[in-house]
Amino acid sequence: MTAQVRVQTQDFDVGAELALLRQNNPAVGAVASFIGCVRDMNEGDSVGLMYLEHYPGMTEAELHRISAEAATRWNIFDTLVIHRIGELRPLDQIVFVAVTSAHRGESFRACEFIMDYLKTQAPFWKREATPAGERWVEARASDDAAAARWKSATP
Amino acid sequence: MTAQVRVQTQDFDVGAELALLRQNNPAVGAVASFIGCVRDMNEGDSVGLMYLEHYPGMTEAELHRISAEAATRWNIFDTLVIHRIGELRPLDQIVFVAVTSAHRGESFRACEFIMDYLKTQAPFWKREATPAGERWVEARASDDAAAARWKSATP
Amino acid sequence: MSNATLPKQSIELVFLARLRERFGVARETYALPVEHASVAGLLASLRSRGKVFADELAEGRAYRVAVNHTVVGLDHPVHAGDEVAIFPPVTGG
Amino acid sequence: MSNATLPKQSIELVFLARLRERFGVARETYALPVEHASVAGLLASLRSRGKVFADELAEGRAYRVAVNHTVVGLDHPVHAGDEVAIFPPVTGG
Repeated sequence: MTAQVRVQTQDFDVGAELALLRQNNPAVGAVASFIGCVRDMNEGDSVGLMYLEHYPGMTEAELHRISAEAATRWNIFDTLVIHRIGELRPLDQIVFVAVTSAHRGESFRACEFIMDYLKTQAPFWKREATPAGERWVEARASDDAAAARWKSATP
Repeated sequence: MTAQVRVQTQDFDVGAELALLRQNNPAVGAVASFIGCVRDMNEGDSVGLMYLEHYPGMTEAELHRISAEAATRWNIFDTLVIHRIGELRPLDQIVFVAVTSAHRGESFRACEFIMDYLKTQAPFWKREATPAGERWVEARASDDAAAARWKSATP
Repeated sequence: MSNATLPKQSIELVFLARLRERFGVARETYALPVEHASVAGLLASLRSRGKVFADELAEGRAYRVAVNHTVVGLDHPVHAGDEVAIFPPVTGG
Repeated sequence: MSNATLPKQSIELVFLARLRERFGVARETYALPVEHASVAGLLASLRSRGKVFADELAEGRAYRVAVNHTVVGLDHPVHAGDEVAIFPPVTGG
Protein backbone atom coordinates (compact mmCIF):
# COMPACT_ATOMS: atom_id res chain seq x y z
CA MET A 1 0.00 0.00 0.00
CA THR A 2 1.33 3.40 -0.97
CA ALA A 3 -0.43 6.69 -0.31
CA GLN A 4 0.65 9.53 -2.58
CA VAL A 5 -0.28 13.09 -1.67
CA ARG A 6 0.63 16.11 -3.78
CA VAL A 7 -0.28 19.78 -3.33
CA GLN A 8 0.81 21.77 -6.33
CA THR A 9 0.12 24.82 -8.48
CA GLN A 10 0.64 23.03 -11.81
CA ASP A 11 -1.97 21.00 -13.65
CA PHE A 12 -1.87 17.21 -13.76
CA ASP A 13 -2.36 14.53 -16.43
CA VAL A 14 -5.00 12.09 -15.18
CA GLY A 15 -4.20 9.45 -17.80
CA ALA A 16 -0.52 9.41 -16.87
CA GLU A 17 -1.32 9.45 -13.14
CA LEU A 18 -3.71 6.51 -13.47
CA ALA A 19 -1.15 4.49 -15.41
CA LEU A 20 1.50 5.25 -12.79
CA LEU A 21 -0.86 4.39 -9.96
CA ARG A 22 -1.54 0.95 -11.42
CA GLN A 23 2.26 0.55 -11.60
CA ASN A 24 1.99 -2.66 -13.56
CA ASN A 25 0.43 -4.43 -10.61
CA PRO A 26 -1.56 -7.36 -12.09
CA ALA A 27 -3.47 -7.78 -8.81
CA VAL A 28 -5.30 -4.51 -9.54
CA GLY A 29 -8.75 -5.23 -10.95
CA ALA A 30 -10.39 -1.91 -10.18
CA VAL A 31 -9.42 1.77 -10.36
CA ALA A 32 -11.94 4.33 -9.13
CA SER A 33 -11.11 7.98 -9.60
CA PHE A 34 -12.57 11.43 -9.27
CA ILE A 35 -11.72 14.78 -10.84
CA GLY A 36 -13.05 18.02 -9.38
CA CYS A 37 -13.16 20.97 -11.78
CA VAL A 38 -13.77 24.72 -11.53
CA ARG A 39 -17.30 25.57 -12.65
CA ASP A 40 -18.17 28.89 -14.23
CA MET A 41 -21.16 29.33 -11.88
CA ASN A 42 -21.42 29.03 -8.09
CA GLU A 43 -24.36 29.96 -5.87
CA GLY A 44 -26.00 31.54 -8.93
CA ASP A 45 -23.11 33.88 -9.76
CA SER A 46 -20.67 33.59 -12.62
CA VAL A 47 -17.12 32.84 -11.55
CA GLY A 48 -14.24 34.13 -13.66
CA LEU A 49 -11.29 33.30 -11.45
CA MET A 50 -10.67 31.29 -8.33
CA TYR A 51 -7.86 31.39 -5.81
CA LEU A 52 -7.07 28.36 -3.67
CA GLU A 53 -5.21 28.88 -0.41
CA HIS A 54 -4.07 26.12 1.93
CA TYR A 55 -2.17 25.55 5.17
CA PRO A 56 1.18 24.04 4.18
CA GLY A 57 2.22 21.19 6.42
CA MET A 58 -1.20 20.53 7.86
CA THR A 59 -2.68 19.97 4.39
CA GLU A 60 -0.28 17.17 3.57
CA ALA A 61 -0.68 15.68 7.06
CA GLU A 62 -4.49 15.65 6.73
CA LEU A 63 -4.44 14.13 3.25
CA HIS A 64 -2.11 11.38 4.46
CA ARG A 65 -4.32 10.79 7.49
CA ILE A 66 -7.45 10.56 5.30
CA SER A 67 -5.71 8.18 2.87
CA ALA A 68 -4.48 5.98 5.73
CA GLU A 69 -7.96 5.91 7.25
CA ALA A 70 -9.38 4.71 3.90
CA ALA A 71 -6.78 1.94 3.82
CA THR A 72 -7.81 0.73 7.28
CA ARG A 73 -11.48 0.66 6.29
CA TRP A 74 -11.26 -1.07 2.91
CA ASN A 75 -9.08 -3.65 1.24
CA ILE A 76 -7.33 -1.36 -1.23
CA PHE A 77 -3.87 -1.19 -2.78
CA ASP A 78 -2.78 2.37 -3.51
CA THR A 79 -4.20 5.85 -3.21
CA LEU A 80 -3.35 9.12 -4.94
CA VAL A 81 -4.54 12.59 -3.97
CA ILE A 82 -3.51 15.65 -6.00
CA HIS A 83 -4.87 19.07 -5.04
CA ARG A 84 -4.00 22.27 -6.82
CA ILE A 85 -3.50 25.64 -5.14
CA GLY A 86 -3.20 29.20 -6.45
CA GLU A 87 -5.10 30.77 -9.31
CA LEU A 88 -7.56 28.60 -11.21
CA ARG A 89 -10.15 29.31 -13.88
CA PRO A 90 -13.36 27.62 -15.04
CA LEU A 91 -12.64 24.21 -16.63
CA ASP A 92 -9.38 23.86 -14.68
CA GLN A 93 -8.84 20.66 -12.74
CA ILE A 94 -8.75 21.27 -8.96
CA VAL A 95 -8.48 17.88 -7.35
CA PHE A 96 -7.85 14.29 -8.33
CA VAL A 97 -8.36 11.21 -6.17
CA ALA A 98 -7.69 7.68 -7.41
CA VAL A 99 -7.76 4.34 -5.60
CA THR A 100 -6.82 0.84 -6.78
CA SER A 101 -8.18 -2.43 -5.42
CA ALA A 102 -8.84 -6.00 -6.50
CA HIS A 103 -12.64 -5.57 -6.71
CA ARG A 104 -14.65 -2.48 -7.59
CA GLY A 105 -16.67 -1.91 -4.42
CA GLU A 106 -13.62 -1.16 -2.29
CA SER A 107 -12.10 1.37 -4.69
CA PHE A 108 -15.44 3.17 -5.18
CA ARG A 109 -16.01 3.39 -1.41
CA ALA A 110 -12.49 4.52 -0.60
CA CYS A 111 -12.41 7.11 -3.40
CA GLU A 112 -15.65 8.75 -2.32
CA PHE A 113 -14.65 8.56 1.36
CA ILE A 114 -11.39 10.38 0.64
CA MET A 115 -13.23 13.07 -1.35
CA ASP A 116 -15.87 13.56 1.35
CA TYR A 117 -13.26 13.91 4.07
CA LEU A 118 -10.99 16.06 1.94
CA LYS A 119 -13.92 18.45 1.42
CA THR A 120 -14.56 18.83 5.16
CA GLN A 121 -11.17 18.22 6.83
CA ALA A 122 -8.32 19.26 4.55
CA PRO A 123 -7.30 22.91 5.08
CA PHE A 124 -8.05 24.42 1.68
CA TRP A 125 -10.04 27.59 1.11
CA LYS A 126 -11.46 28.97 -2.11
CA ARG A 127 -11.84 32.65 -2.90
CA GLU A 128 -13.72 33.37 -6.10
CA ALA A 129 -14.05 36.42 -8.30
CA THR A 130 -17.62 37.20 -9.39
CA PRO A 131 -19.02 40.28 -11.16
CA ALA A 132 -19.94 41.61 -7.67
CA GLY A 133 -16.35 41.26 -6.46
CA GLU A 134 -14.23 38.69 -4.66
CA ARG A 135 -15.61 36.46 -1.94
CA TRP A 136 -14.54 33.51 0.15
CA VAL A 137 -16.58 30.43 -0.66
CA GLU A 138 -18.80 29.38 2.27
CA ALA A 139 -18.62 25.86 3.62
CA ARG A 140 -21.60 23.72 2.59
CA ALA A 141 -23.75 21.83 5.05
CA SER A 142 -24.18 19.12 2.41
CA ASP A 143 -20.43 18.44 2.55
CA ASP A 144 -20.57 17.94 6.31
CA ALA A 145 -23.52 15.61 5.79
CA ALA A 146 -21.62 13.66 3.13
CA ALA A 147 -18.64 13.21 5.45
CA ALA A 148 -20.85 12.30 8.41
CA ARG A 149 -22.33 9.36 6.47
CA TRP A 150 -19.10 7.44 6.86
CA LYS A 151 -19.20 7.59 10.65
CA SER A 152 -21.93 4.95 10.73
CA ALA A 153 -21.23 3.25 7.41
CA THR A 154 -20.15 -0.35 7.30
CA PRO A 155 -17.63 -1.24 4.59
CA MET B 1 -27.06 14.82 -21.86
CA THR B 2 -25.18 12.46 -24.14
CA ALA B 3 -24.68 8.77 -23.51
CA GLN B 4 -21.75 7.24 -25.34
CA VAL B 5 -21.45 3.47 -25.59
CA ARG B 6 -18.59 1.69 -27.31
CA VAL B 7 -17.84 -2.02 -27.60
CA GLN B 8 -14.45 -2.55 -29.16
CA THR B 9 -11.42 -4.83 -29.38
CA GLN B 10 -8.85 -2.04 -29.22
CA ASP B 11 -7.55 -0.42 -26.04
CA PHE B 12 -8.63 3.08 -24.95
CA ASP B 13 -6.86 6.14 -23.56
CA VAL B 14 -8.61 7.14 -20.33
CA GLY B 15 -6.99 10.58 -20.20
CA ALA B 16 -8.13 11.45 -23.72
CA GLU B 17 -11.60 10.02 -23.09
CA LEU B 18 -12.04 12.03 -19.89
CA ALA B 19 -10.99 15.25 -21.63
CA LEU B 20 -13.42 14.55 -24.48
CA LEU B 21 -16.21 13.72 -22.07
CA ARG B 22 -15.83 17.06 -20.28
CA GLN B 23 -16.02 18.61 -23.77
CA ASN B 24 -15.14 22.08 -22.46
CA ASN B 25 -18.38 22.24 -20.51
CA PRO B 26 -17.74 24.73 -17.67
CA ALA B 27 -20.85 23.51 -15.84
CA VAL B 28 -19.04 20.23 -15.07
CA GLY B 29 -17.70 20.27 -11.52
CA ALA B 30 -17.30 16.53 -11.03
CA VAL B 31 -16.06 13.58 -13.08
CA ALA B 32 -16.28 10.11 -11.53
CA SER B 33 -14.78 7.23 -13.43
CA PHE B 34 -13.92 3.59 -13.13
CA ILE B 35 -11.47 1.31 -14.93
CA GLY B 36 -11.78 -2.46 -14.72
CA CYS B 37 -8.60 -4.41 -15.47
CA VAL B 38 -7.65 -8.04 -16.06
CA ARG B 39 -6.09 -9.52 -12.93
CA ASP B 40 -3.51 -12.30 -13.09
CA MET B 41 -5.43 -14.30 -10.47
CA ASN B 42 -9.09 -15.31 -10.25
CA GLU B 43 -10.69 -17.73 -7.81
CA GLY B 44 -7.23 -18.70 -6.65
CA ASP B 45 -5.91 -19.67 -10.10
CA SER B 46 -3.44 -17.77 -12.23
CA VAL B 47 -4.92 -16.35 -15.42
CA GLY B 48 -2.72 -15.98 -18.47
CA LEU B 49 -5.27 -15.03 -21.07
CA MET B 50 -8.90 -14.00 -21.14
CA TYR B 51 -11.43 -14.01 -23.93
CA LEU B 52 -14.44 -11.72 -23.81
CA GLU B 53 -17.51 -12.61 -25.85
CA HIS B 54 -20.62 -10.50 -26.16
CA TYR B 55 -24.00 -10.42 -27.89
CA PRO B 56 -23.77 -7.73 -30.58
CA GLY B 57 -26.82 -5.55 -30.75
CA MET B 58 -28.16 -6.45 -27.33
CA THR B 59 -24.94 -5.32 -25.64
CA GLU B 60 -25.18 -1.80 -27.03
CA ALA B 61 -28.92 -1.67 -26.30
CA GLU B 62 -28.37 -2.71 -22.67
CA LEU B 63 -25.52 -0.25 -22.13
CA HIS B 64 -27.66 2.57 -23.53
CA ARG B 65 -30.56 1.48 -21.35
CA ILE B 66 -28.38 1.40 -18.23
CA SER B 67 -26.91 4.84 -19.05
CA ALA B 68 -30.37 6.31 -19.63
CA GLU B 69 -31.60 4.83 -16.35
CA ALA B 70 -28.71 6.52 -14.51
CA ALA B 71 -29.66 9.84 -16.12
CA THR B 72 -33.23 9.52 -14.89
CA ARG B 73 -32.08 8.78 -11.34
CA TRP B 74 -29.42 11.46 -10.90
CA ASN B 75 -28.76 14.95 -12.13
CA ILE B 76 -25.83 14.19 -14.41
CA PHE B 77 -24.52 15.58 -17.69
CA ASP B 78 -22.81 12.94 -19.81
CA THR B 79 -21.94 9.27 -19.55
CA LEU B 80 -19.37 7.13 -21.32
CA VAL B 81 -19.13 3.35 -21.30
CA ILE B 82 -16.35 1.53 -23.16
CA HIS B 83 -16.11 -2.25 -22.97
CA ARG B 84 -13.51 -4.32 -24.73
CA ILE B 85 -14.09 -7.72 -26.31
CA GLY B 86 -11.82 -10.43 -27.67
CA GLU B 87 -8.48 -11.52 -26.25
CA LEU B 88 -7.17 -9.72 -23.18
CA ARG B 89 -4.25 -10.35 -20.85
CA PRO B 90 -3.45 -9.44 -17.23
CA LEU B 91 -3.01 -5.66 -16.81
CA ASP B 92 -5.21 -4.94 -19.85
CA GLN B 93 -8.06 -2.49 -19.42
CA ILE B 94 -11.46 -4.20 -19.84
CA VAL B 95 -14.06 -1.57 -19.09
CA PHE B 96 -14.25 2.18 -18.55
CA VAL B 97 -17.22 4.10 -17.18
CA ALA B 98 -17.17 7.87 -16.67
CA VAL B 99 -19.91 10.29 -15.62
CA THR B 100 -19.92 14.10 -15.40
CA SER B 101 -22.12 16.22 -13.13
CA ALA B 102 -22.14 19.56 -11.34
CA HIS B 103 -21.56 18.06 -7.87
CA ARG B 104 -19.65 14.95 -6.89
CA GLY B 105 -22.37 12.84 -5.26
CA GLU B 106 -24.34 12.42 -8.46
CA SER B 107 -21.39 11.34 -10.61
CA PHE B 108 -20.17 8.87 -7.98
CA ARG B 109 -23.63 7.34 -7.62
CA ALA B 110 -24.28 7.14 -11.36
CA CYS B 111 -20.84 5.69 -12.16
CA GLU B 112 -21.15 2.90 -9.61
CA PHE B 113 -24.76 2.23 -10.62
CA ILE B 114 -23.74 1.80 -14.26
CA MET B 115 -20.91 -0.56 -13.29
CA ASP B 116 -23.15 -2.65 -11.02
CA TYR B 117 -25.80 -3.00 -13.71
CA LEU B 118 -23.27 -3.60 -16.46
CA LYS B 119 -21.86 -6.48 -14.39
CA THR B 120 -25.24 -8.16 -14.03
CA GLN B 121 -27.22 -7.11 -17.13
CA ALA B 122 -24.93 -6.46 -20.08
CA PRO B 123 -24.39 -9.60 -22.19
CA PHE B 124 -20.65 -10.14 -21.87
CA TRP B 125 -19.01 -13.41 -20.93
CA LYS B 126 -15.44 -14.09 -19.88
CA ARG B 127 -13.54 -17.25 -20.63
CA GLU B 128 -10.16 -17.49 -18.98
CA ALA B 129 -7.11 -19.65 -19.52
CA THR B 130 -5.60 -21.09 -16.35
CA PRO B 131 -2.88 -23.75 -15.90
CA ALA B 132 -5.73 -26.31 -15.58
CA GLY B 133 -7.22 -25.29 -18.92
CA GLU B 134 -9.86 -22.89 -20.20
CA ARG B 135 -13.03 -22.15 -18.27
CA TRP B 136 -15.99 -19.80 -18.44
CA VAL B 137 -16.02 -17.39 -15.53
CA GLU B 138 -18.95 -18.05 -13.20
CA ALA B 139 -21.36 -15.24 -12.32
CA ARG B 140 -20.80 -13.90 -8.81
CA ALA B 141 -23.57 -13.66 -6.23
CA SER B 142 -21.87 -10.51 -4.90
CA ASP B 143 -22.47 -8.80 -8.25
CA ASP B 144 -26.18 -9.57 -8.08
CA ALA B 145 -26.21 -8.21 -4.53
CA ALA B 146 -24.42 -5.04 -5.65
CA ALA B 147 -26.96 -4.43 -8.41
CA ALA B 148 -29.90 -5.22 -6.11
CA ARG B 149 -28.84 -2.41 -3.74
CA TRP B 150 -30.04 0.17 -6.26
CA LYS B 151 -33.58 -1.19 -6.31
CA SER B 152 -34.28 0.30 -2.89
CA ALA B 153 -31.70 3.07 -2.90
CA THR B 154 -32.73 6.69 -2.77
CA PRO B 155 -30.62 9.07 -4.84
CA MET C 1 -49.46 -36.54 -34.51
CA SER C 2 -46.28 -35.27 -36.11
CA ASN C 3 -45.03 -31.76 -35.47
CA ALA C 4 -44.82 -31.31 -39.24
CA THR C 5 -48.61 -31.19 -39.49
CA LEU C 6 -48.93 -28.25 -37.05
CA PRO C 7 -48.54 -24.62 -38.03
CA LYS C 8 -45.13 -23.28 -37.17
CA GLN C 9 -43.47 -19.92 -37.05
CA SER C 10 -39.90 -19.19 -37.95
CA ILE C 11 -37.69 -17.57 -35.32
CA GLU C 12 -34.00 -16.89 -35.01
CA LEU C 13 -32.24 -18.66 -32.13
CA VAL C 14 -28.96 -17.35 -30.75
CA PHE C 15 -26.81 -19.29 -28.27
CA LEU C 16 -23.97 -17.56 -26.51
CA ALA C 17 -20.83 -18.30 -24.52
CA ARG C 18 -20.85 -21.64 -22.69
CA LEU C 19 -24.25 -22.61 -24.17
CA ARG C 20 -23.02 -21.88 -27.70
CA GLU C 21 -20.10 -24.21 -27.04
CA ARG C 22 -22.25 -26.90 -25.41
CA PHE C 23 -24.86 -26.85 -28.20
CA GLY C 24 -22.22 -26.56 -30.91
CA VAL C 25 -24.23 -23.88 -32.67
CA ALA C 26 -24.19 -20.08 -32.45
CA ARG C 27 -27.29 -19.25 -34.45
CA GLU C 28 -30.07 -21.15 -36.17
CA THR C 29 -33.43 -20.53 -37.75
CA TYR C 30 -35.98 -22.52 -35.79
CA ALA C 31 -39.51 -23.59 -36.71
CA LEU C 32 -41.46 -23.15 -33.48
CA PRO C 33 -44.91 -24.85 -33.27
CA VAL C 34 -47.42 -22.06 -32.73
CA GLU C 35 -48.86 -23.71 -29.63
CA HIS C 36 -45.39 -23.23 -28.13
CA ALA C 37 -45.31 -19.50 -28.89
CA SER C 38 -43.90 -18.40 -25.55
CA VAL C 39 -40.50 -18.58 -23.89
CA ALA C 40 -41.69 -21.51 -21.77
CA GLY C 41 -43.04 -23.21 -24.89
CA LEU C 42 -39.83 -22.63 -26.82
CA LEU C 43 -37.76 -24.06 -23.97
CA ALA C 44 -40.00 -27.14 -23.82
CA SER C 45 -39.64 -27.52 -27.56
CA LEU C 46 -35.86 -27.25 -27.35
CA ARG C 47 -35.68 -29.69 -24.41
CA SER C 48 -37.51 -32.22 -26.55
CA ARG C 49 -34.38 -32.39 -28.70
CA GLY C 50 -32.95 -34.32 -25.77
CA LYS C 51 -29.32 -34.75 -24.74
CA VAL C 52 -27.43 -31.52 -24.13
CA PHE C 53 -30.52 -29.38 -24.80
CA ALA C 54 -32.59 -31.24 -22.24
CA ASP C 55 -29.70 -31.08 -19.81
CA GLU C 56 -28.63 -27.43 -20.14
CA LEU C 57 -32.15 -26.04 -20.43
CA ALA C 58 -33.60 -28.10 -17.59
CA GLU C 59 -35.64 -26.13 -15.08
CA GLY C 60 -33.45 -24.89 -12.28
CA ARG C 61 -30.40 -24.42 -14.49
CA ALA C 62 -29.02 -20.88 -14.57
CA TYR C 63 -29.62 -19.30 -17.96
CA ARG C 64 -31.36 -16.23 -19.35
CA VAL C 65 -33.61 -15.72 -22.36
CA ALA C 66 -33.72 -12.48 -24.33
CA VAL C 67 -36.37 -11.80 -26.98
CA ASN C 68 -35.28 -9.14 -29.44
CA HIS C 69 -32.42 -8.05 -27.14
CA THR C 70 -34.46 -7.77 -23.95
CA VAL C 71 -34.28 -10.32 -21.14
CA VAL C 72 -37.78 -11.66 -20.50
CA GLY C 73 -39.62 -14.16 -18.33
CA LEU C 74 -41.08 -17.57 -19.11
CA ASP C 75 -44.51 -16.27 -20.07
CA HIS C 76 -43.22 -13.78 -22.63
CA PRO C 77 -44.70 -14.43 -26.11
CA VAL C 78 -42.52 -15.45 -29.03
CA HIS C 79 -43.63 -14.24 -32.45
CA ALA C 80 -42.54 -15.11 -35.97
CA GLY C 81 -39.36 -13.27 -36.84
CA ASP C 82 -38.28 -12.79 -33.23
CA GLU C 83 -34.64 -13.19 -32.30
CA VAL C 84 -34.48 -15.31 -29.15
CA ALA C 85 -31.14 -15.59 -27.38
CA ILE C 86 -30.36 -18.07 -24.65
CA PHE C 87 -27.25 -17.50 -22.58
CA PRO C 88 -25.59 -18.08 -19.19
CA PRO C 89 -25.58 -15.41 -16.47
CA VAL C 90 -23.37 -12.56 -17.68
CA THR C 91 -19.81 -12.05 -16.43
CA GLY C 92 -18.53 -8.86 -18.07
CA GLY C 93 -17.07 -5.69 -16.62
CA MET D 1 -2.05 43.58 37.92
CA SER D 2 -0.39 43.90 34.52
CA ASN D 3 -0.12 40.90 32.19
CA ALA D 4 3.56 41.69 31.91
CA THR D 5 4.11 40.48 35.45
CA LEU D 6 2.69 36.99 34.75
CA PRO D 7 4.69 34.11 33.26
CA LYS D 8 4.08 33.67 29.54
CA GLN D 9 4.90 31.09 26.92
CA SER D 10 5.73 31.81 23.35
CA ILE D 11 3.60 30.16 20.65
CA GLU D 12 3.26 30.56 16.91
CA LEU D 13 -0.13 31.81 15.70
CA VAL D 14 -1.27 31.17 12.13
CA PHE D 15 -4.36 32.80 10.60
CA LEU D 16 -5.68 31.57 7.29
CA ALA D 17 -8.02 32.55 4.46
CA ARG D 18 -10.77 34.99 5.49
CA LEU D 19 -9.43 35.29 9.05
CA ARG D 20 -5.94 36.11 7.79
CA GLU D 21 -7.48 38.90 5.72
CA ARG D 22 -9.70 40.16 8.53
CA PHE D 23 -6.89 40.19 11.09
CA GLY D 24 -4.40 41.59 8.59
CA VAL D 25 -1.76 39.10 9.72
CA ALA D 26 -0.80 35.63 8.50
CA ARG D 27 1.55 34.53 11.27
CA GLU D 28 2.78 35.96 14.54
CA THR D 29 4.70 34.88 17.61
CA TYR D 30 2.39 35.30 20.57
CA ALA D 31 3.20 35.49 24.28
CA LEU D 32 0.40 33.50 25.91
CA PRO D 33 -0.09 33.92 29.70
CA VAL D 34 0.42 30.46 31.21
CA GLU D 35 -2.94 30.53 32.99
CA HIS D 36 -4.45 30.69 29.49
CA ALA D 37 -2.56 27.59 28.30
CA SER D 38 -5.52 25.97 26.51
CA VAL D 39 -7.36 26.64 23.26
CA ALA D 40 -10.21 28.27 25.22
CA GLY D 41 -7.68 30.37 27.12
CA LEU D 42 -5.88 31.41 23.97
CA LEU D 43 -9.15 32.44 22.34
CA ALA D 44 -10.10 34.50 25.44
CA SER D 45 -6.69 36.12 25.35
CA LEU D 46 -7.04 36.97 21.65
CA ARG D 47 -10.60 38.28 22.12
CA SER D 48 -9.22 40.70 24.76
CA ARG D 49 -7.45 42.45 21.89
CA GLY D 50 -10.92 43.72 21.04
CA LYS D 51 -12.29 44.89 17.66
CA VAL D 52 -12.00 42.35 14.85
CA PHE D 53 -10.48 39.69 17.14
CA ALA D 54 -13.36 39.95 19.60
CA ASP D 55 -15.81 39.91 16.72
CA GLU D 56 -14.45 37.06 14.59
CA LEU D 57 -13.48 34.81 17.52
CA ALA D 58 -16.73 35.33 19.45
CA GLU D 59 -18.38 32.17 20.72
CA GLY D 60 -20.80 30.83 18.16
CA ARG D 61 -18.76 32.03 15.16
CA ALA D 62 -17.70 29.27 12.74
CA TYR D 63 -13.95 28.74 12.94
CA ARG D 64 -11.58 25.90 13.69
CA VAL D 65 -8.41 25.69 15.77
CA ALA D 66 -5.54 23.35 14.92
CA VAL D 67 -2.65 22.76 17.32
CA ASN D 68 0.43 21.45 15.55
CA HIS D 69 -1.59 20.62 12.42
CA THR D 70 -4.41 18.75 14.16
CA VAL D 71 -7.87 20.23 14.68
CA VAL D 72 -8.64 20.18 18.41
CA GLY D 73 -11.37 21.21 20.85
CA LEU D 74 -11.53 24.08 23.33
CA ASP D 75 -10.01 22.15 26.23
CA HIS D 76 -6.91 21.10 24.33
CA PRO D 77 -3.71 22.33 26.05
CA VAL D 78 -1.40 24.83 24.38
CA HIS D 79 2.30 24.50 25.19
CA ALA D 80 5.28 26.72 24.54
CA GLY D 81 6.47 26.28 20.96
CA ASP D 82 3.11 25.04 19.67
CA GLU D 83 1.87 26.21 16.28
CA VAL D 84 -1.77 27.19 16.70
CA ALA D 85 -3.77 27.88 13.54
CA ILE D 86 -7.19 29.51 13.48
CA PHE D 87 -9.18 29.28 10.27
CA PRO D 88 -12.68 29.25 8.76
CA PRO D 89 -14.44 25.99 7.83
CA VAL D 90 -12.58 24.48 4.89
CA THR D 91 -13.83 24.70 1.29
CA GLY D 92 -11.38 22.75 -0.85
CA GLY D 93 -11.92 19.90 -3.29
